[in-house]
This record gives sequence, structure tokens and C-alpha cells, in this order.
Amino acid sequence: MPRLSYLEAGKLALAEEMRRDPLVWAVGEDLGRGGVFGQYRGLAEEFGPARISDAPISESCIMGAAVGAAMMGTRPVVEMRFSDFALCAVDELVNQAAKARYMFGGQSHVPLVVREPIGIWRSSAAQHSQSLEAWYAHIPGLVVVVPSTPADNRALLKAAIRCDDPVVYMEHKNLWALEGEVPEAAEPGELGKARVVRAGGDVTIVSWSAAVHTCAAAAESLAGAGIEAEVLDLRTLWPWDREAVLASVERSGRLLVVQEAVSVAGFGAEIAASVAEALHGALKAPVRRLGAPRIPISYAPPLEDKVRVTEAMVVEAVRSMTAAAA
Amino acid sequence: MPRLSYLEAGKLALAEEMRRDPLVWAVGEDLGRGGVFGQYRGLAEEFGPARISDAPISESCIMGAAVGAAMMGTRPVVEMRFSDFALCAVDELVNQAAKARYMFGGQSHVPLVVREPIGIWRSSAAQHSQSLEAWYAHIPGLVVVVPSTPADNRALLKAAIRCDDPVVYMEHKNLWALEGEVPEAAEPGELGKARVVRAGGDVTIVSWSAAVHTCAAAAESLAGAGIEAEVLDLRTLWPWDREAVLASVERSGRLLVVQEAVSVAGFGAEIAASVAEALHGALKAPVRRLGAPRIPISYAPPLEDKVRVTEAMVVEAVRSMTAAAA
Amino acid sequence: MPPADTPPVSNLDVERYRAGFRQMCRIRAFEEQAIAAAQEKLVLGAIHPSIGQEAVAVGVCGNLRKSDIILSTHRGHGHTMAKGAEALPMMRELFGRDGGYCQGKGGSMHIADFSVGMLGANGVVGANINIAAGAAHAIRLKGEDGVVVCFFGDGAINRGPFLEGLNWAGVFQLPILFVCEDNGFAATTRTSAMTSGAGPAARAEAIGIPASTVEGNDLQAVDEAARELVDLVRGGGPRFLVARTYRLTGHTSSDAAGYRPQAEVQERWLNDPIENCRKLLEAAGVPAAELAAIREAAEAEMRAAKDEAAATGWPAVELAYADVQDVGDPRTRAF
Amino acid sequence: MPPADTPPVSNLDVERYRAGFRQMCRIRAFEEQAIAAAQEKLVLGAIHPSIGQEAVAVGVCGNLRKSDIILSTHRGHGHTMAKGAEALPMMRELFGRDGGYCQGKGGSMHIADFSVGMLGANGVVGANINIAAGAAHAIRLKGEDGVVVCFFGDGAINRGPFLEGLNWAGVFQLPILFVCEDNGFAATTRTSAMTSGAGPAARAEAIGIPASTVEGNDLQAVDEAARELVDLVRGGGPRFLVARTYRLTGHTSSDAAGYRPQAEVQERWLNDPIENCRKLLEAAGVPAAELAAIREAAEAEMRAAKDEAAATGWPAVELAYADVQDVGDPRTRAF
Ligand SMILES: Cc1ncc(C[n+]2csc(CCOP(=O)(O)OP(=O)(O)O)c2C)c(N)n1
Ligand SMILES: Cc1ncc(C[n+]2csc(CCOP(=O)(O)OP(=O)(O)O)c2C)c(N)n1
Ligand SMILES: [Mg+2]
Ligand SMILES: [Mg+2]
Repeated sequence: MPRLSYLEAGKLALAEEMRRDPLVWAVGEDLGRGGVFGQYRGLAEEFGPARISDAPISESCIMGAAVGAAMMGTRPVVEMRFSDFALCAVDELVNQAAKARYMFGGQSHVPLVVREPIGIWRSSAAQHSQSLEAWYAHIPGLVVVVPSTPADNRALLKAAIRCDDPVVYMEHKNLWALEGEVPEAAEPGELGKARVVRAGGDVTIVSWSAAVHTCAAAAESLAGAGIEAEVLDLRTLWPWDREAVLASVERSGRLLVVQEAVSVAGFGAEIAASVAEALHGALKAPVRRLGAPRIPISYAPPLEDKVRVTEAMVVEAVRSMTAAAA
Repeated sequence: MPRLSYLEAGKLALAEEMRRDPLVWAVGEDLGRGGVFGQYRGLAEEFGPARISDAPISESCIMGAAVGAAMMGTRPVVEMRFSDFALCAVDELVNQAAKARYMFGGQSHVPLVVREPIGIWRSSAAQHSQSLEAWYAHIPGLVVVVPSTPADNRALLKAAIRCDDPVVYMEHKNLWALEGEVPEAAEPGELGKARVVRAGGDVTIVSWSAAVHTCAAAAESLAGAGIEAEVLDLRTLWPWDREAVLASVERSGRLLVVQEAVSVAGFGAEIAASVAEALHGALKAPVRRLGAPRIPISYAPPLEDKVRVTEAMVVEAVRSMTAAAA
Repeated sequence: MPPADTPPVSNLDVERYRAGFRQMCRIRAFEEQAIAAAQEKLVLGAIHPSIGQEAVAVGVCGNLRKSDIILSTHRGHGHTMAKGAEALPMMRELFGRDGGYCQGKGGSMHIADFSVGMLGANGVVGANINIAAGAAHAIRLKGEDGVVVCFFGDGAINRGPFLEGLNWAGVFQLPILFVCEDNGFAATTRTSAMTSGAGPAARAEAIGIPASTVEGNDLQAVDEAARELVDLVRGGGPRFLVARTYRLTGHTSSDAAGYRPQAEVQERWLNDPIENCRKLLEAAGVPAAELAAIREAAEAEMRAAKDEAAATGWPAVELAYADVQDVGDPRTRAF
Repeated sequence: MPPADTPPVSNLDVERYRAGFRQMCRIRAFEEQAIAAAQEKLVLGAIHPSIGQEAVAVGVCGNLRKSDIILSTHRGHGHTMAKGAEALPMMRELFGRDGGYCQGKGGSMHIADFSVGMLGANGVVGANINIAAGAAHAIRLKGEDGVVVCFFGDGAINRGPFLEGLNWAGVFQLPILFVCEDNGFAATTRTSAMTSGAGPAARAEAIGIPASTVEGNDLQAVDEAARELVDLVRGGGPRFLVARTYRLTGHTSSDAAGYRPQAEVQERWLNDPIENCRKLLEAAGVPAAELAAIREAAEAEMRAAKDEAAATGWPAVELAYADVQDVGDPRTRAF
């Protein structure tokens, strides 16, 4: 299996889908020169400027035009640079893309993919660091994808492009350089299936996006202390793999949700609430969430770090959950 | 105590604050002729067109200009007509208003109030019926107010106007005509305090906005069957009255959250998760949520009704929760 | 205020304008029945009648192919019918009934008939502009020769998408005709009071889109202007047309429009596009009785549509969960 | 490409332009030190240097009172310093250190000094336009005589707020001067390729805002244009100024800008606004040595600012929870 970076894997997925289907095209600012993180480097050379298209600084038109182009049978992949800038295009995504199929009674599909890089990246401050995946999970009509590995970034971007629903595709900026094995097979992944990062019977840790790696590291060190954590990477938040989460917590009796986003009204609340509702009697400890405090993200590193969920915090949370039950 | 409608109570609050403080002003489309629901009728006559100002159809400028005007020491009240249209102004609210004080290190406050009428109103369909309060509760820097009675609409709008934080003030469109007693005293309410709609020891029903009335009616009929429900109206979602909710559930041992919004990743998840985390051992039944399915809102009444949480559903949920524990 | 110069009637294409007259009568009658139905609480959602603006919809859409595309606004009945949609499924949609174009899920503000290239009314002012630009973009990408027409009101020119969508169309030289229906009002506000500068045409020109202005209550004038522009747009780049008109009713069917003087409205009724067209055809030799019959037939058609819509049942309740999305279970509501 | 006609130097206000020269040198030196600090990983966030554009910031802000207001962009160091902010707290902000203007919470992209009327840089292109319109609205409501200047780039003219904010300023006739710094690029894209029509001035005029264009690398030209416009704006209505300039560095300090030919950049360096101004002053009789000394002093000042910022500690960690909002507990994170 070749090793690729998360960034290269995403690029490969797009290129493969563009080769496969001439109706797939990408549009966003600076794409002709590779995009802001280089995720599109070389693609304009292969596919030409009409299919790897530059755009004016017009997020609302990038998104809105994608809605129209998708209704007309093409498959636009739109690039928002930072998910924060997608806040300039919320009407287009939420009032238009998400609702068109339904409110027109099924006359149309809107197969668009919005790439919205999320997350904290050293010293990018309040307007370039947000993780608002919970918002989109709340909106009927939208699919929400939050890949954490190169393999998933390839497989899930392909699935997103082939999906007939509008997909909010959130890559994590801090993962661009992460390398990992990517299967030769070019099959798209399945939306809505969690990945078992690590099996274990003492506690279920549910996470997604970059926080998965924090959880995996924590699980390693917990294993050293004799606590076996099962780590699940949700990979998609809508649909989210309720069955896998419930099955795991039924075995372990303990749930910890770990998210980078603000904890209050974050998607972790949905998971914690769902588990508490469904498995109350099976829980050996109260459900728990870890996430960011309800503060904007700072520029200065020590302040910025205050919003991060660290390996130590995950370890500590699991220890207290397992201790409480002992 | 005089009786006023919810609409009149909001109008009174604004007028009182405008009389009290010359820096309070309101701006939005059609305000000079009373606004889309008549919430401003007569105010332009009293305060003149500069302080009850019309606006072009420019939601993003209405919101963005309010940010600038608030930073310059005035207190704008901006009208979005339907909360759905506020989706044209999310950058201004979330990236600018909510973050300015923090990211400028406390150099500025942004005392603005955004009035965003929410909720289902017969046959208004997918773009005029949403309840996205969970979104704003997730955003550091924002206050979220969701009044359910005329008295609260007066007291809380006054509190919102006096608050130095940006406030998302969500009136429910279906409540405009609701009448109720409004105290003579013109004191602002306190943000973050729940109201006990009805006391009871068997189950705690937490709700807000129009759904409170459904819960109150359900509690009445449950009382007839010997089940005493305590109904809490949160009134504000940020801050939300965690203490009051936990205290009540500690007594009753049961929590049902009832919301009009989509249940998935709705604010009900935050409450259910918080209670499950804090009171696991004290629960006599699993926490439960009622809310809308994850579908856009339809125009046709029988389909539209599919998203409504009814009195019967609340009664049924409570019955099954109390039966389970018996 | 009748059109300035009535053109010579001698070489008038009578067939064409008789058809246009008929279509305008149908739209007018549809709106009248819809208003009546709203008053009878048969139509429950808000409706925005296009009475007085029929010549714009008909004059523009008369120059389009079935495969061409239009996007409309909250005030979309006229555009929809002019593009070829049928009255009964439209009426059923307004009633929220079975067999409505959107299965009753959209109502008036989301009326659409994709089978005739009508890609939807829109509840958000100006939102259709970017969507229309994207539809035209798709036509260009696919190398097709279709045309997109985007209708919007004079109030929409103050929303961001007006700038972004026009710039997009100009940059990519897309086959799109923007049609601004300048009816003087945005809801209860005179648009002029909230618009800085010389208006829609000047703004379009400044964004590099050639613009022209036409008397929008004159079917012939709109038709001729649209024909020329649609020709330029097909396979070419974007154009902009301002049609000057007037909203003869309130903003919605429940708006009495007391904010404008009676005299103004009365004067504007003298420039009724249907009456203008009727006179034109009469002057061209079409018998008055024939024209009256066309109008009566249109009225009868729409009365029947209303009655039939009223007699139609609700959509199946399970449709509430259909067409949300392919992925995930939409029923998730409570556990 | 030096300015077309160098004006007669005889009646030049030497004091004024010596001060302007000094301010430009300070900005340039600040940017150079900031870039160096970024390379040394002392500045961790992205910075957008304004090298080559100093005459716009200095020429405009030189005509403002301390109580006047400016709003800036991601490329905001020059505007901030020109409005009167001090180098050390600016540098500390870029370093994310204690004593930074925003307590280290904002960094370069959110630099602000409200005490001198600098209401913030902004990380969202174009977002400052609406905010600036609102600031001017507040001045009007309070009956004050302040002026707001809103700086933005040529890329921002394709965002919705450009239309909405300008229209707003025109409708309410607000005391605001819009300054479009046309440096030819939006990140790695030539703005002309993504802009339809004749550009910013034409768009502003179409929205009813009188616009003028000035050679932005000529301090004197900018100063004179700005003086006239600020006078018109104060107590009057909005005006628009396009300053034609060039971004001599990459988009950020880590952008090598390989997408533009070396020859183009070299040619543009011949129109360096600082060198232009130096020549002007020399021609007016200011000794070359004096001008060199000003420049060296500026460089020394900024080296010292960099060193002192580097020697400053981090902000207290508790500040992470301060200034979020008055209501509610921001620490809520996990239970
Ligand atoms: C973004 C947005 N803001 C406000 C509204 C409320 N609204 C509906 S129609 C309308 C007036 C539109 O005026 P115009 O564009 O001239 O169209 P007309 O109604 O005259 O046909 C307004 C303000 C809306 N639907 N969308
Ligand atoms: C809404 C938004 N879209 C995209 C970006 C990314 N971005 C930052 S600066 C920039 C280029 C801006 O160009 P211009 O306005 O000309 O300013 P300049 O950088 O030339 O000073 C872009 C695209 C952003 N910050 N905000
Ligand atoms: Mg209009
Ligand atoms: Mg630029």
C-alpha cells in the first residue's frame, strides 16, 4: 500500500473522480495555482481551467452557483479555503442546497461537495480556526464528512463526490501533512460507517477528525496502565454510526466523546444524549464529553492551547470514569 | 396587571428602552411601516425615521452595520424578519459580532440585539419556518434568548437591549397574538434564569419558546392522570439555567426535553447530555428528548404537522418514562 | 401612462401577440383565483401576486425554448406559467395538495416545474441570482446552447448576490439574461428610498453586463427586447434587462397597500399590460369579442383549476420523509 | 514606472512630507522586521505585509483626526501604524505576547488600536465594509463630525458587502471614505481575471458614490486626494478613492509569489513609494543624509521593537477566558 499524505490523498480522490466523470469540476479562489494549501496543485494542468476553476472572492456565489450547476446535472466541488469563510455562504448552503430537493418535491437533486477545512492550526485566531460541524449535522438535507486519515480522505471524498446529496466535507487543516497507507483500490468509502481505531472493552471513546489521533494516543498510554479503550472514529456525522456506537458502549458500559469543537451544543452532545437515552441501564459510569470551552480561539499559543483537548485530558477523563465504576 | 399580546409586549419593551436611552435605535426592512408583523407599528411616529430606520434588503449590511454602530457606542436593535434570512448575515454575526470583543482583547463591546423570529407558522415552508437556536448557543460570545410569554418578551427584550453582549433574540412567530399579563414594573428580566411554569415532582420537562405551551398543556392533562410534571421554561439558551434544571431533575429523577427544532444536534441534546453527565445516579429513567425529525418543513399542513411536537406526544413520552420506572 | 409610442400595427405578428395576450390573461386569472382562495383560507401560505407585471413574464419567456431555464422569485406564478407550467398542478401546489408540482411541499414561494425548465421560485430575495449563474455555468461546461433567464425585483439589487452573481456571469461570460422587474416597491418600501445611485441598469453596466431598459407593461416592447437579448445570450455572454412596471396589488394577498396613495394606484391601472395588449390587438384588427372570449376562457380555466384544487386531497403524509436525502434516516426525531 | 509628472517642488510642504516619509519608513521597517520574525518562527500566524503600499496608508491617514475612525483588512499593519498606533504593542501582538494591542488574542489579522480610532483589521475579506458603514452610521446618529475611512483591496470588490455597504452609505449619506487599494492581486490571482467590468470606481459611481482614482505610490498625490475627499466627507456624504499600487512582496510572508514574472516585480520596485518620496524631498532641498538618517532611525526602532517583543512573555493564560462576554460561564467545556 502506497503512503500518501492526507492532502495528497484528497487530491488523488478528486483527480480520480474527475477522470471518471467529466461532469465533476472544482471551483474556488486560487485553485489554478493549487489552492491555499496546495490541495489542487497540478490539477489545473491536467484538467484545464474550466474544470479546475478560479473564482472571484465571492463565497456566496461560489456556493450559490454550485447549487445551480448541481441542479443542472454537473457535480461541483467547491472550495471554501477555511470553513470560517463558508459563513459568508450559509443561505446558499442551508436555505438553498439543503432544501431544494425537498421543497421542490423531488424534482431535483443537488449533488455538490463543499470542502471546508476546519480546525485549529497554530496561531490562526478566531476567524480561521473554527469547527462548526455540529451546525451542519443539525440541518436536514446535508451530509457531513470529517475524515481523519489519508485513506479516509481519499475514500470519503470519492464517496462525497458520487453522493447525490449536498455534502459538507471538512478536512482538518492540521492533518494536511499527515502520512498514512492508502489502499490501491480506488473504491469510494461508505458514508455513515465508523472505523474502529482500536478495540477495547473498558470504555468507548468516540471521536472524529483530528481529535481521533489524540484519542488513539491516549488509548495507547491507557493500555499501558491496563485500561483497554475502544476508539471509534465516526468519519461522518450525518449519517453517524449510531449502531456502532451503541454496540460498543453496550460492551464497555462507558462513553467518552472527544471533540475539538466547543463542547456546548457541539455534536458530542448528540452522541452523549443518544447513548444516555438508549443505554441508560447499561452504563457503568455517566457519559462524558470533552471539547473546547465556550471561548473564541486565541492567537497566542498558550491561550490557544486552552481550547485544545489533550491526550492527558483524555487519559484523565477515562481514569476517572473507570475509577468511579470500580 | 395589564394584559398585552406578545407582540405588543415586545414593542413596549423597545419603546421603553428607546425613551430611556437615546443611543438605542432599530433598523430593518419596512420598519417605518411597522415591520413585517407589525412589531414596530407606531414607533417611527414617536422616534422618527433615524431611530426606527428602514433598511435596504441587505441583511448582511444590516447586521454588519450594527456591529460597527455597536462598537461606536450605540445600541442597535436589528430586525431580520425571519430567522431564516439571518442566514444571509452569518459572517457578520458569528465571525464579527461574536468575536470582536475577544479578538481585539477587550478593546470593544458589541451591544447589539438581533431580532430573529423563529418557528413554524402555518404553511410557511422550508425557508420561513426554521428554529436554529442551537447554532447560536454553540458560538462563544453570543447570548440566545427565546421568550415564550408576553411578560418575558417585555422583560427579556429590555434585558437584551441593556446587555453589552451581542444577543440573538428569537421571538416565535406563532406567539405574536398570544395575550398574557405583563407586570407594570418596567424592570428588565435576568438573562439565564429559567421560569417554573408548573411545579411537580414526577418528571422534569424542560422547554423553551412556543413549545413551552405544549408542555404546559400536557402537564395539565398528566396531572389529571395523577402524574405531576414540573415544567421549566429556559427562556435563555445561553446562558441556560443549568442549576435550575439539575435541581429539578434531582428531585424528580426524570428529564424530558421538548423542543420545536430538529432533534438531531438540537439544543435539547446539550441539556440531555448535561443531565446524563451530572445526575446519572439520580435518574429513575433515561433522559429523553422530543423534537422535529430531520426533515425540512413542508408547506402542506398534514406534512408540516409531521415536524410538530404535540401535546399527545409529550403526554405519551412522560407516561412511558414514568411507567418504566414504576 | 400608456406606452409612449404605440408602434405601427400593420406588420404586427398577430398570432404571436394573441398567444401572448392569452397567456397574460391566464396569469391574471390565476392570480385572481389564488387571491380568492387565500381569502377563503384554501391557500394557507403567503402568496405574492404578479398582477400588473404579466407582460414581463410573457414577453421574456415567449422567446425561450422549452429546454431553456428560468429562475424566479417569491412572486413567481407568472414566470412559471409563462414558461409552460400548467395551471392545475400550480394551483394544487398553492393549496398544498396532492399533485402539486412540488407535491405540496413547497407552496407558492417554491413553485417549480423542472420539466419545462422552471428551476424554482425562491423565498430568499436575490438568492436565485447566484443559482442562475451556476445553472448557466453548467450549460457552458457541458457545451450546450441553452439560455438561463433570472428574474428578480428592484429590491434584490441591494443584496450581495446581485453583485456576486453578475460579476460571476461577466467573468465566465455565461449565457444568462438577467431580468430586473422594477415595480417600484420592495414590500411596503419604495425601492428608490433605499437604493443609492442610478439603479439596476447602471449597476449592471458597471459590472460589465450590457443593460437595456424597456417599458415592462408593453408586451410588444418586452418581447422585442427579449428576443434580441436572448439571441445575444445564446452561445454568447450575459445581458441585463430592466423592465419598468408596477405592482398593482399589495405585496402579498393580505397586504392592503395603504402606504401608497389611491390616486397613484388608479393611475397605474390605466397602464394595465393586459388592457394595453388588448388595445394593440384590437387596433390590429382582432375583434373585441374574440379578445373578450380569450379572457373569459382564461378566467373559466382558472376557476376550474381552483375548484379542482380545492377538491383534491392532501399529499400522503409519508411524503414528509421522502426526498430529504439519500443518506441517513430522516425520521430520527426522538428516542 | 515613476509617477507621471513630478509636481513642482517649490511650494511643497516639506514638513508634512518629511513626516509622511518617516511614517512610510517606519511601516516598511516594521514589515521587514515582521517578515524576519516570521522566518525565525517568532511570529507564528500568517502575516500579510504591505510593502509597496505604504503611501496609501500614510497619505490617507495623514488627513484624519485622532478621533476619526479607520477599518482595515488582513493587510493592516500600515493602516494601523499610520493612524497612530505604536510599534511595540503592534509587534507584541504579532508575536502573541503580553502587552500586544489585543493582549495577544488577535495577532496580525486582528490588529486594532481603538484608542487611536483603529477599529480593527479583519480576517474576512470585505467584512469591514459593512462594519465601517455602521460606524459612520453611529457618528451620524450621534450628531458628531467624525469621519470613517474603510480600507479594502481590489479583491474585496467582488464580495456582497461591497455592494451592500456602499449602497447603505449612499442611502444614509454617511460620512465615510472608501479606499480601495488596487494592488492588482487577490492572493495568487490577478484580480482583473476575476473582475468583470471597469473596476472599483465604476462600481462605486453606479452605486451613487462619487469616485476618484489616484496614483497610490505617490504620497503627495494620495495626500492631496485624501485631503479633498475627507473634507467633503466630514459632515457630508460618502466618497470613494481608488489608489493604484502594487504588492511588492508575496501575499503572505511565506508566499514566494512565483506566479508573477520577476521582470514585472523588478519594474514595480522602480515605483517604490518610499523612494519616490525620498526623491521628492531631496528635490525640495532636504539633504539626502537627513533622509537616510530618518530611514535608519525607523529601521533601528523596528529592530528594537522586534527584540523587545521577543523578550516579552506570553499573556497570562487566564486571559483566555476574559472578554468573551458578560453573561454565562465561558469555561464550560466538559463535565
Ligand atoms: C433575503 C430576504 N430578505 C427579506 C425578504 C422579505 N421580502 C420578501 S419579498 C420582499 C420585497 C422584494 O422586493 P423586490 O425584489 O422588488 O420584489 P417584488 O416583491 O417587488 O416583486 C422582501 C423584503 C426575503 N424574502 N429575503
Ligand atoms: C471572505 C474571504 N474569502 C477569502 C479569504 C482569503 N483571502 C485572504 S486575503 C485574500 C486576497 C484579498 O485580495 P485583496 O482584497 O485585493 O487584498 P490584498 O490581499 O491584495 O491586500 C483572500 C482571497 C478571506 N480572508 N475572506
Ligand atoms: Mg419590487
Ligand atoms: Mg489586492
